[in-house]
Amino acid sequence: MGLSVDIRHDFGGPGGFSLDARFDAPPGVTALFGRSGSGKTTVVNAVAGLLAPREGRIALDGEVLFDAACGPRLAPHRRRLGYVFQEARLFPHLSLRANLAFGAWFAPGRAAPGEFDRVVEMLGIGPLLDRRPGALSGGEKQRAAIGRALLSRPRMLLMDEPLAALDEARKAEILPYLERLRDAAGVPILYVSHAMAEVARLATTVVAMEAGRVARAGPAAEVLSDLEAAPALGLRDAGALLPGVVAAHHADGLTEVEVSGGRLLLPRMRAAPGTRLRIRIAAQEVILSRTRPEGLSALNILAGEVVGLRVGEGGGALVQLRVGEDLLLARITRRSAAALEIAPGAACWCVVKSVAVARTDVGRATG
Amino acid sequence: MGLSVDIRHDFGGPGGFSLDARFDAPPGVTALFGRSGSGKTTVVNAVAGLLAPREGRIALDGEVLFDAACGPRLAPHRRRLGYVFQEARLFPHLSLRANLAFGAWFAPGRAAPGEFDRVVEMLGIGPLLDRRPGALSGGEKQRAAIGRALLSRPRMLLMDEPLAALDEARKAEILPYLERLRDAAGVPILYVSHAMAEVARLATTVVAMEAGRVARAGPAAEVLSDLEAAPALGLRDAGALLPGVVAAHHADGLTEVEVSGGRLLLPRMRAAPGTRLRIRIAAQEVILSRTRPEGLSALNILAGEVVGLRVGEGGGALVQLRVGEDLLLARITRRSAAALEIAPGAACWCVVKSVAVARTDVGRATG
Amino acid sequence: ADAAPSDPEPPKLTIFAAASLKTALDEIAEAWRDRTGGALALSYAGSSALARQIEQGAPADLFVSANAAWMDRLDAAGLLREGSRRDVAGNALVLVAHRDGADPAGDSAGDPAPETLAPGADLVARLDGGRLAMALVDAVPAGIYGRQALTSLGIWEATAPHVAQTDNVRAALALVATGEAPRGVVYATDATPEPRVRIAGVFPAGAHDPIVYPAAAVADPAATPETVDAALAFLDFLSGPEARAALTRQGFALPD
Amino acid sequence: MQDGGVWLDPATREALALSLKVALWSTLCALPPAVGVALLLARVRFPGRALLNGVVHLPLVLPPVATGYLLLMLFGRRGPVGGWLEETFGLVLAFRWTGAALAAAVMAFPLMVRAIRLAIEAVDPKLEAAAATLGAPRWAVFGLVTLPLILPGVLAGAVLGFARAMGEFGATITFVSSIPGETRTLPAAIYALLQSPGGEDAALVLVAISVAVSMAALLVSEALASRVARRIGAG
Amino acid sequence: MQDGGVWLDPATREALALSLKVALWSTLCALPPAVGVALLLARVRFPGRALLNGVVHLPLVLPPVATGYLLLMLFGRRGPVGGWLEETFGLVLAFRWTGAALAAAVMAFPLMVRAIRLAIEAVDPKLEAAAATLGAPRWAVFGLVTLPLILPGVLAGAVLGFARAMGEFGATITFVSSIPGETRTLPAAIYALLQSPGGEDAALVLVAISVAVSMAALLVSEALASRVARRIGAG
Ligand SMILES: Nc1ncnc2c1ncn2[C@@H]1O[C@H](COP(=O)(O)OP(=O)(O)OP(=O)(O)O)[C@@H](O)[C@H]1O
Ligand SMILES: Nc1ncnc2c1ncn2[C@@H]1O[C@H](COP(=O)(O)OP(=O)(O)OP(=O)(O)O)[C@@H](O)[C@H]1O
Ligand SMILES: [Mg+2]
Ligand SMILES: [Mg+2]
Repeated sequence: MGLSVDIRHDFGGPGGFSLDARFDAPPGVTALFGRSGSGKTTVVNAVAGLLAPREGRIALDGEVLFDAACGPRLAPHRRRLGYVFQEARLFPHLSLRANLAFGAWFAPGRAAPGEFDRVVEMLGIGPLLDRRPGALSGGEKQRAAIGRALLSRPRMLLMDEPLAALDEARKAEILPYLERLRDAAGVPILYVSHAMAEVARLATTVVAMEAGRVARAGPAAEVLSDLEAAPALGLRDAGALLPGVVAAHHADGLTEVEVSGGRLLLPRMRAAPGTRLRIRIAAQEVILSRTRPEGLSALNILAGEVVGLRVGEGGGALVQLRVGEDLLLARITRRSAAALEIAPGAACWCVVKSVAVARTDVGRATG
Repeated sequence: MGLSVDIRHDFGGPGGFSLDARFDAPPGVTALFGRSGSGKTTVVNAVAGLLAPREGRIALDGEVLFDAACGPRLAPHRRRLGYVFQEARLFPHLSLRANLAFGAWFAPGRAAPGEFDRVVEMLGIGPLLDRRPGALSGGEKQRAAIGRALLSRPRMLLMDEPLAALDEARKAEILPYLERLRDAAGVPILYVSHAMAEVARLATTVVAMEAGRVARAGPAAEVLSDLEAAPALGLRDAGALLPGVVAAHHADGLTEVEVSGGRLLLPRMRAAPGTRLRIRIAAQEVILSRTRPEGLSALNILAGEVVGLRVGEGGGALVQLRVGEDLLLARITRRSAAALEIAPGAACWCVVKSVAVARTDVGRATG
Repeated sequence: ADAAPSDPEPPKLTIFAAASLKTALDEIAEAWRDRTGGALALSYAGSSALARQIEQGAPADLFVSANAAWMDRLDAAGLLREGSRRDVAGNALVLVAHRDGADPAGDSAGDPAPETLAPGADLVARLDGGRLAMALVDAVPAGIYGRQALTSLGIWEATAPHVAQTDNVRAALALVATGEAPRGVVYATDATPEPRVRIAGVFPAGAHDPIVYPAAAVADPAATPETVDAALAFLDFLSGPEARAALTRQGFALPD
Repeated sequence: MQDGGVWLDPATREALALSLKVALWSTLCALPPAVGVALLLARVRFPGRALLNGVVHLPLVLPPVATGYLLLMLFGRRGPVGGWLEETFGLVLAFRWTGAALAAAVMAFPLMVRAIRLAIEAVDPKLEAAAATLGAPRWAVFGLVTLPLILPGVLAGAVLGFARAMGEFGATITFVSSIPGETRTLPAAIYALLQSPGGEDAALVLVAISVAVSMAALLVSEALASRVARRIGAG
Repeated sequence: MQDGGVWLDPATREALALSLKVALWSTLCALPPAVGVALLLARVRFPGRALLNGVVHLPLVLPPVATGYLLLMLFGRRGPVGGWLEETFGLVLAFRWTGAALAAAVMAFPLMVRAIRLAIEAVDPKLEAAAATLGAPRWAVFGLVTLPLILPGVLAGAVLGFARAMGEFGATITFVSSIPGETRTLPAAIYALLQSPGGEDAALVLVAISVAVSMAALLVSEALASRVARRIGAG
C-alpha cells in the first residue's frame, strides 16, 4: 500500500544532475525534505507523470504508474494526483472560479456538498473568485493553486512547497485542513517543504534528500528524534515528536495533554478530550536540569533519562532523552552539558515552555 | 534621507483593492511585513517604477522618483533599484551567467574585483552558470534572481520575499551578505517577508501593512518590542531586539556578548570582539522566574523588571520587561502569570537558552 | 439564322473569351440578349487558362481565343464542334509612344502622323535609353506577334536587349501610359482609347502573322440540342452585322 | 460609371457577394485543418514532417497561376481527386464557387498555419501539464487550455486568410475561370476591367470596395483580439 | 527541354539566381521595418494605428496587379517617390531588380508583420520590466530581451516573406516587367511557359526548382527556429 518510488534519472548539460531515489511512502503524509536543488521537484514530477525517469518504477497502492523496463506508463491525467506546483501555474485565461473548478470537471463521482465553499473560505479567496490570475498577489495565486488541487478530488496530493509564500496565520488555517484530508479522507500526501515545523506537524514519513539521493527515510517520529539524522535535517530544526492524548481543557485557556512521560499544558486547542495528537518539541526549546526547577514560568517539566549525546562542531550539543516511552531531543551548549554532567544514563528534568509547543507543531496523530 | 513613500492606488475589478501607504524608510533595511494580499508587492512595484500610483509621491535620498501631481516620473531604468521579484523573472534566453551579468552592463562605474565570484559562491550557483533558467530548480532560480539584483550595483535593493523558496542553511549564508551590504556598502534595502526571523535580523525599520494600509511603522527595536504591535506582527513571531557588543570568544565554542542588562552566551560567531550586534530574543523562548533559577542547562539568565503585561484571548500572556536599558518580550501562560504574580514593577529573572538565540536572529547593528 | 425571339426560354450560354475582347463582347452580349432574350455568362481570362479549363471539362459552350495556337490545340484534341470554328475579329499591332502631359486635352490632333516602320528602322534610338514595352514575346499573343514583326524587319536582335516584357498587353500599355517606357508594341484596340499614348508607328503588312480571334463551339456530348443550336446561333451572331459594328467600334479589324 | 452607381450595379453586387461568400467559407473551412496542421508541425516529430511543412508552404512559393494549374489538374472534373470527389460525394469543385473557395483556402492556408503555429509554440507546456495532472484528457487540455490560449493566433490566422482570400485571383481564375455569379469574384472582375480599355476607373471602384470590406474585417478582428488578450491578461 | 538540361540552360539559371537575389534582398530589407511596424502595432496606441494596420494589409487584399500598378504610379520614374529617390539617391527602381525586390517586399510585408507581431504579443512584459529595473534603457531592453525572445517569430516572418518573394509575380511583372537577367524571376518564367501550349513540362521543371529552393530555405529556417526555441527553453 502507499506510494513506492524507485527511480533513476539524469539531467545532462553543464553541471548535470543525477537522481537516484528509492523510498516507500505508506499512507499518510510523506515529507520530502532537502536543500534547494536536491531533487525534490524532480521526484514529484516523476510521480505525477510529467517526467519519465530513465530507469525505475513507481507504484501507488499496488498499481504500477510507471515502469521504465516494460510495463505501463499511466498518462498523467489517469493518475488522478492533485499537484500543487512550486510555481502556481494557474490558467491565465480562466477566472479563479474556473481554475478552481477545473479539476472537478474531470474527477469521477460528485463533490461533497459545500466542499467548494469550504475550501474557498479556508483559503480566503472568496472575494477574488471572479478575477483572473494575472490580477492576484503571489500568495493569492499560491492559495488558488492549492484550492485547485484539493478540489480535483485526487487520490493522492503532491504538494511542492505549497505554503512557502504564505504568512503564518494563513498557514495555520491550511494545515488543519490538510490534516483532516490525511486522516478523515485518507488522501495520502507527498509534501515538499523546507519548513520543519510544517513537516513535523503533518508528516507520518520523512524522506530526506541530499544531492539526488535519499539520505534518510523512515517514520516521522523515528527520523525526527534520531540523533544521527538531526544534522541532515538541519540542527536548528531538530526536534522530537511525542504522541499524546487530550486529557482536559482548563478554564484559563490551557489544554492538558497526556504523553507517556507525564502531562503537558498547551495553549487551548479545539480537539475534544480523548483525541490523539502528535506534539513536536523543538530541541532548542528544551532546557535541561539535574534538579527539579521551581518557580519558573514554564509549566511543563518532565522527568527523563539521557539516552544519547552528540557534541557538535560549534559550541552546541544534542541530547536524546527517554521521557516515558518516547524520545525527546534537547539542544544545549557544550558548556552546559559538561556542567550538568550529561551522559547516557543520567537522570534529567526537561523544561518545556508550554507556549513553545506552537500551534502548528501540534498535529493530529494518524491512524 | 532614505526612502519616503506616500501613495494611493486602486485596483478595479471584482473584489477590488485600494492601497494607501505612507511611510518613511531611513537608510538601512526596511522590512515590509503583512499578510498575503495586504499590498506589499504593490508598494514595491510603485517604488521600482513598474506601477504609477494614482496619487502620491515617492522620493529616495531627496530625489523625487515619482510625483503624481506634476513632477518627474523617473523611468524604471534610471532609478537603479535592484529588484528581486517575488517570482524569479530570469531571462529565459540567457545563460545564468548572462542573467547575473545583465545589470552590470548598465551600471555606472566598475564592479569591485571578485564581486561576481563572491556572490556566485555565496548563492551556491557556481556549477549552474552555463545553464539556462529553464533547467533550474525553484530555489536555484530564486538565488539567481537575488544574484542578478545584487550584481546590478543598485543604489537600493527591493527584495520581495527573496528567501521564501530557500532552505535554512542557504538563508544563513545569504543573510550575512545582506547585512554587509546594509552596513559596509550602505545600500538601503526594502525587504518584504513573512518570516519574522529574517525581518528581525535585518530590519532597521519595520512597516506592517494590513489590507492596503500601514498598520504600524517605526524603528525595528521599538516596533518589535512593543506590546501593542505584537498581535499585528503575529504573536508567534513576537520578540525583542537587544543591542549588544561582542565581548569575547570562549574556547568551548561560545561567544560572549555584552548587553545592557548583562552578558549573554551565544553560539560562536565570526564577529571580532567589539563588534556591535542586534540580538533577537523571541518572546516564546524566554522563561520567567521570580527567584534566580539554578542548575539549568540554560546559560543566560538576566535580571529584569516587568514593564507591561498583555493578556491574550487564549491561555497566553505577553510580558514586557526592562532588562538593563532595553526591553524584552516574554510569552508565557496566563496561569504562570498568575502564579508568579507578574505585574508591572515586579522583579523577574529571564531565562534565555543560549541556543535559542538562533544564528539568523543575530544581526550586525547598523550605524 | 437567328434564334427566334419568341423562344419561351432560350438556354443560357457560357462563353469563355479572351479578356482583351471584354468591351466588345459585353456590348455584343447585350445586343444578343435584346434580340433573343437568351442569357449569356461571359468568363474573361487569358486564352491559355481558358483553353486548359476547357480541356478539363469546363462548362463552356463557346470559346473565343486571342490566338490561334490554343484553338488549334483544342481542335487537335477534338474538343471543338466540327465545322464551328471561324475567325470573328482581327487586330493590328502598333508602336505607341508616351504622350507628354504637355497635351492634356489628349486629342491626337497635334500628334505627328504615325510612320510605317521600315526594315532596319532604328527603334533603339527612339527609346532614348528607355525600354520598349511588349507583352511576353514568347508566350502572350501580342508579344509573339510583335517579336515576329520586329524579326521580319530585321531589328529584333538589336532591340531585344531593350525590351521590357509584361504578362499581358495591357500592362505593356500601362508602362507607356505612365511614361515608364517611352515606346511600346500593343494592339491598336488598346492604343486608340488611351489618351496618354499616341500611335507612333505601324507595321507593314505581312510583317507578322495575321492577328485573328478564332471562335468555336465546344464539343460537349452531354449538351442538349437546344444549347448546341443556341451556341451555333450565337457564333453566327458574332459574325453578323451588329457584332461586326461593335467590334469595329472597339477598333478591331474584321476578318475577310 | 457614376458616383454611387456601383451599389446599384448588379454585376458588382454579385461579385462582392460572391467574394464575401468565398472568403468566408474558405476561411471557416480552412481554419480547423490549419489548426490541426499547425499542431502537428509545432508539437509532433514524425517522419514526413518536413514534407508536410513544405507542401503547406507550396502555394506561397509558386506563382498563383501554377497553383491554379495544379488545382485544375488535380481537382478538375477530369483530375484524379476531382473525379473521385464527384463520383463518391457528388461534390463538384470545378467551375463552381466551391472551387473558388478551395483555391482561396489553399492560397491562404500557409498564412493561417504559420500564425497558429507561432501561437502554439508560445503556449507554456507547463500549463498543459498542469491541466493533465488535474485529470483533463488530451482533447480537454486542447479545448480548455491550448485553444483559448492560442485564440489570438487563430484570429490572426483567420484575418490573414480572409484578406488573402478576398484578394486571391491568379489561382482562382486559372482553376475555376471567371464565370459571373459562380466564380467571378471581385479580383476577377477587377482583372477583367483592367483588361479592357477605359476600365481603370471602374476597377478602382471595385478595389475600393474590396479594400473597405477587408478593412472592416481587420477592425473586427483587432477588436476581438484585444478582447481576448485582455482576458488572458498578463498571466 | 531534356532531363537535367535545366541546369545547363543559362536562361533558367539566370532566372533562378535573380529570384534568389530578389527574395533574399527583399526579405532582408523588409525585416527591420516589419519588426518596427509590428512593434508599433503591438505596443503603441496611437491615432493612426488602425490606418497603418490597414495599409500594411493592403497588398494582401488587393489583386497583385493592382498593387503592381500602384507601385508603378508611386515608384516609377515619373512617380512622386520614384522621381525623388532617383534625384536624391540616384536609386532607380523601375525595370531594375531592385524594383522587383521592392515589389516582393511589399507583397511579403503583411505576412512578416503578422508573424512578428504575434511573437511580440506573446512576450511577457514582466521580463521587460525586470530588464528595466536592472538599468537597461529602452533600446537595450528591446535588443537584449524582446528581440531574442521574438526571434522565432522573426524567423517565421522571414521564411514566410522569403517564400512569398520567391513566388511573387503579379505585382513584380506589372511594376518592373520581365527583363531577362534583370527582372525575369522564376515565377515570370513559369508564367510565360504556362501561356503557350505545350509549355507545361518545362514549367513543371521550373516549379520543381522553385519548390526545391524554398524547401531548402524552409528546412534551414526550421533548424534555426528549433535551435532558438531550445535556447529559450521552457522558460
Ligand atoms: N492587477 C491587479 N488587478 C486587481 N487587483 C490586483 C492586481 N494586482 C494586485 N491586486 C490585488 O491587490 C492586493 C495586493 O496585492 P499585492 O500583490 O500587493 O499583495 P502582497 O502583499 O504582495 O501579497 P502576497 O504576500 O500574497 O504576495 C491583492 O488583494 C491583489 O489581489
Ligand atoms: N531540465 C533540467 N535540465 C538540467 N538540470 C535540471 C533540469 N531540471 C532540474 N535540473 C537540476 O536538477 C536538480 C534538482 O532539481 P529539482 O527541481 O528537483 O530541485 P528541488 O529539490 O526541487 O530544489 P528547490 O528546492 O530549489 O525547488 C537541480 O540541481 C536542477 O538544477
Ligand atoms: Mg523544487
Ligand atoms: Mg507579493
